[in-house]
Amino acid sequence: MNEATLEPHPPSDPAFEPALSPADAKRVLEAVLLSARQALSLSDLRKVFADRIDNDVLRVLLDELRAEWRVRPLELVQVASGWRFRTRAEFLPYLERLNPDKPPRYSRAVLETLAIIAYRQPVTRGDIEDIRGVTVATQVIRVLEERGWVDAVGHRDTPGRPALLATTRKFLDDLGLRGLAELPPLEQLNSTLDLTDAH
Amino acid sequence: MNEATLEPHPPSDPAFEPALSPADAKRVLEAVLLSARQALSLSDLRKVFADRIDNDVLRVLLDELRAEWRVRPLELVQVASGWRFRTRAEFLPYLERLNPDKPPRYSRAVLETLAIIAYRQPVTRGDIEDIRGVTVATQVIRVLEERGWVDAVGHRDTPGRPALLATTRKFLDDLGLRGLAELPPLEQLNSTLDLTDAH
Amino acid sequence: MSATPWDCITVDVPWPAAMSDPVASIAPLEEGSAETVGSPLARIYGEPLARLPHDLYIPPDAMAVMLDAFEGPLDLLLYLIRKANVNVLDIPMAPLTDQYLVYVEAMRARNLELAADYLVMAAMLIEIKSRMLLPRPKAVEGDEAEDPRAELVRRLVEYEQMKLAARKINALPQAERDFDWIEVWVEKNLMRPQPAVCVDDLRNAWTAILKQARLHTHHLVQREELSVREYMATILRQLRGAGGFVEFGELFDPTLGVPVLVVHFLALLELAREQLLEMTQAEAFAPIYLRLTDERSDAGTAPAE
Repeated sequence: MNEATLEPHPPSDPAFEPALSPADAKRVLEAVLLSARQALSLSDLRKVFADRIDNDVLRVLLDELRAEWRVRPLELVQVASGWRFRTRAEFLPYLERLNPDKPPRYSRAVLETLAIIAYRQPVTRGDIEDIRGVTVATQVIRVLEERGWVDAVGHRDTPGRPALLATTRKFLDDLGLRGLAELPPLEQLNSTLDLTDAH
Repeated sequence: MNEATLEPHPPSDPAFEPALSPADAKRVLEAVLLSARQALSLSDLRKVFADRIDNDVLRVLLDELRAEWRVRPLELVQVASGWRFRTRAEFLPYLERLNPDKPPRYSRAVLETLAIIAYRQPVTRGDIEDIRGVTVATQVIRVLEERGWVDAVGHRDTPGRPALLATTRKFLDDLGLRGLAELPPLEQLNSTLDLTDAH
Repeated sequence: MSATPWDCITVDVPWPAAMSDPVASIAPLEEGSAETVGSPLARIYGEPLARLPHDLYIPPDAMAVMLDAFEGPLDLLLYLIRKANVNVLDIPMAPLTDQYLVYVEAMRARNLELAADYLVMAAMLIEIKSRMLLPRPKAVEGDEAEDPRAELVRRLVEYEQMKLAARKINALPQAERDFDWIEVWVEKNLMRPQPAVCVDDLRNAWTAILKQARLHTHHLVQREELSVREYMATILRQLRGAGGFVEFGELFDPTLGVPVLVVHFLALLELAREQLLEMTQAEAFAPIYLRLTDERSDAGTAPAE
């Protein structure tokens, strides 16, 4: 009868009796990861299985899934907010034919500002200007904010209460990083200066 | 070599020397269809291959791809505007656990409007407003129309020629009614109210 | 100005890929003259400065590009230092300052808007240069007197570090630029539950309306024979389906029984009263035709009274 379609899913979802086989669970995982709108954390994934599958099993399944896709055109990657499928780089030229819009390329001003925020966060605009030695155009910061890579996490308690900027999780995700610790290491220039100071 | 002029990419693009094998072309097709945000027509797909693959070959590849995915959690479907991957319906309940919409409810305005249309049809928006004593937002009626429960069955021949709204067959079906006569009788409601009045 | 403690420390930061060297493409000057000849502009203290203006010649058209190419005074200084292949930690202040000033002068000569940042840096360089000519103040408590260049060096090193970091970040695979996230189509109406409505909801809504209506007595809700209303809608649908014009008899289905026929007829009368349809009959006993009053494609017929 059609009342069934009106109802949101009943608590006794038939999909869960009996428990899923590992193979079925992997297919569910694949479907969910392919169609999710953002990366999914282990806790998201547990929710998918109504907490009937624990993190260890999930990790095994994710590894298997990643291996299965190794020879296929997508790759399953782990980023800051979790797991997500993405296209492999070698297919990009084809994708670009469909979408001739050039993806965003950032100016040096934007990239240097981003680097300073990423490595020195949280920083104020004044801090950025000190390091770069030039005024930072509002537009530069706005570009990063609009991309969702940078946002204000507070205000420094100095006159003017300038906003403290930090990178977001989306920044990490979009760069395929699991955390700030995975940023490329800085050239170790400072230590030599420290040595100098020690003299 | 005139292909060069056709290609947005330099002829040295490694992806194009040598020409793609059918297997590689299928992988490209898969990548493009999986990452596309909308359905892709054959002409879109030809563009992906810089028109080096014709529609007949594309159709064969698409059929093969569809067959390959038959046992997997997505399905390759052909819709009006072209081809696209879609998550199979049986996986949707799992996806929904990720963002469990709380059981949605219609606002009082929607329910009262529906009740008025059901009991007093055909009615104009003006009639509904007279009965409810407030203006009825267009959105309220649109919600009911989009649900397929209400539609316009004519226009009243008064200035503005307002649409006359009535409930549909689907409304009856969805509420498990065989006819409007199965709605709770008004007389009973009125008399209950009259009794209340008497107090 | 002999050996400072800094002499024992070298920092060798390779100039990253020439591709993004801001001036490489527009300033071939050093390549042809100073560098390839093997006499970097400011290699050693006291290197004659006479050649600098010549080496620093910048094609006029390139000047505007130059300004854009540098990200500021620190960037320009780093460029000059790297070009001259000197140790950042042992900057020869005099030639560097002179060279920097030549650039800034050249910019000004072109009447380009000269950012204040460049002038501030010029003042700082001149100040450092002059302090280095003066005898160092005695060190306190055995500490080494601070090199006047220390702050400048610190800033140059930090800026260069960030500049290199920016390139590395830019080299990372980037969403949308180097790959796309996968977000396969989900047929939403298969998934999104619609609000459930039951008959009781309608009853409650109606009760609420009635209660409300009692507060506005002029909006008295009359009792209505429900089935008449239902048939009114049905008839309108039928008429619309038939193109807005139908013969009277066609609307009636005798198999439904007398009560239905009566209600049907009442609905027709009600529709006519509400001027939703008009009935016409050419003469007595001729067929009666019903038409929707809003189907006015064939204008000219007066609405029935």
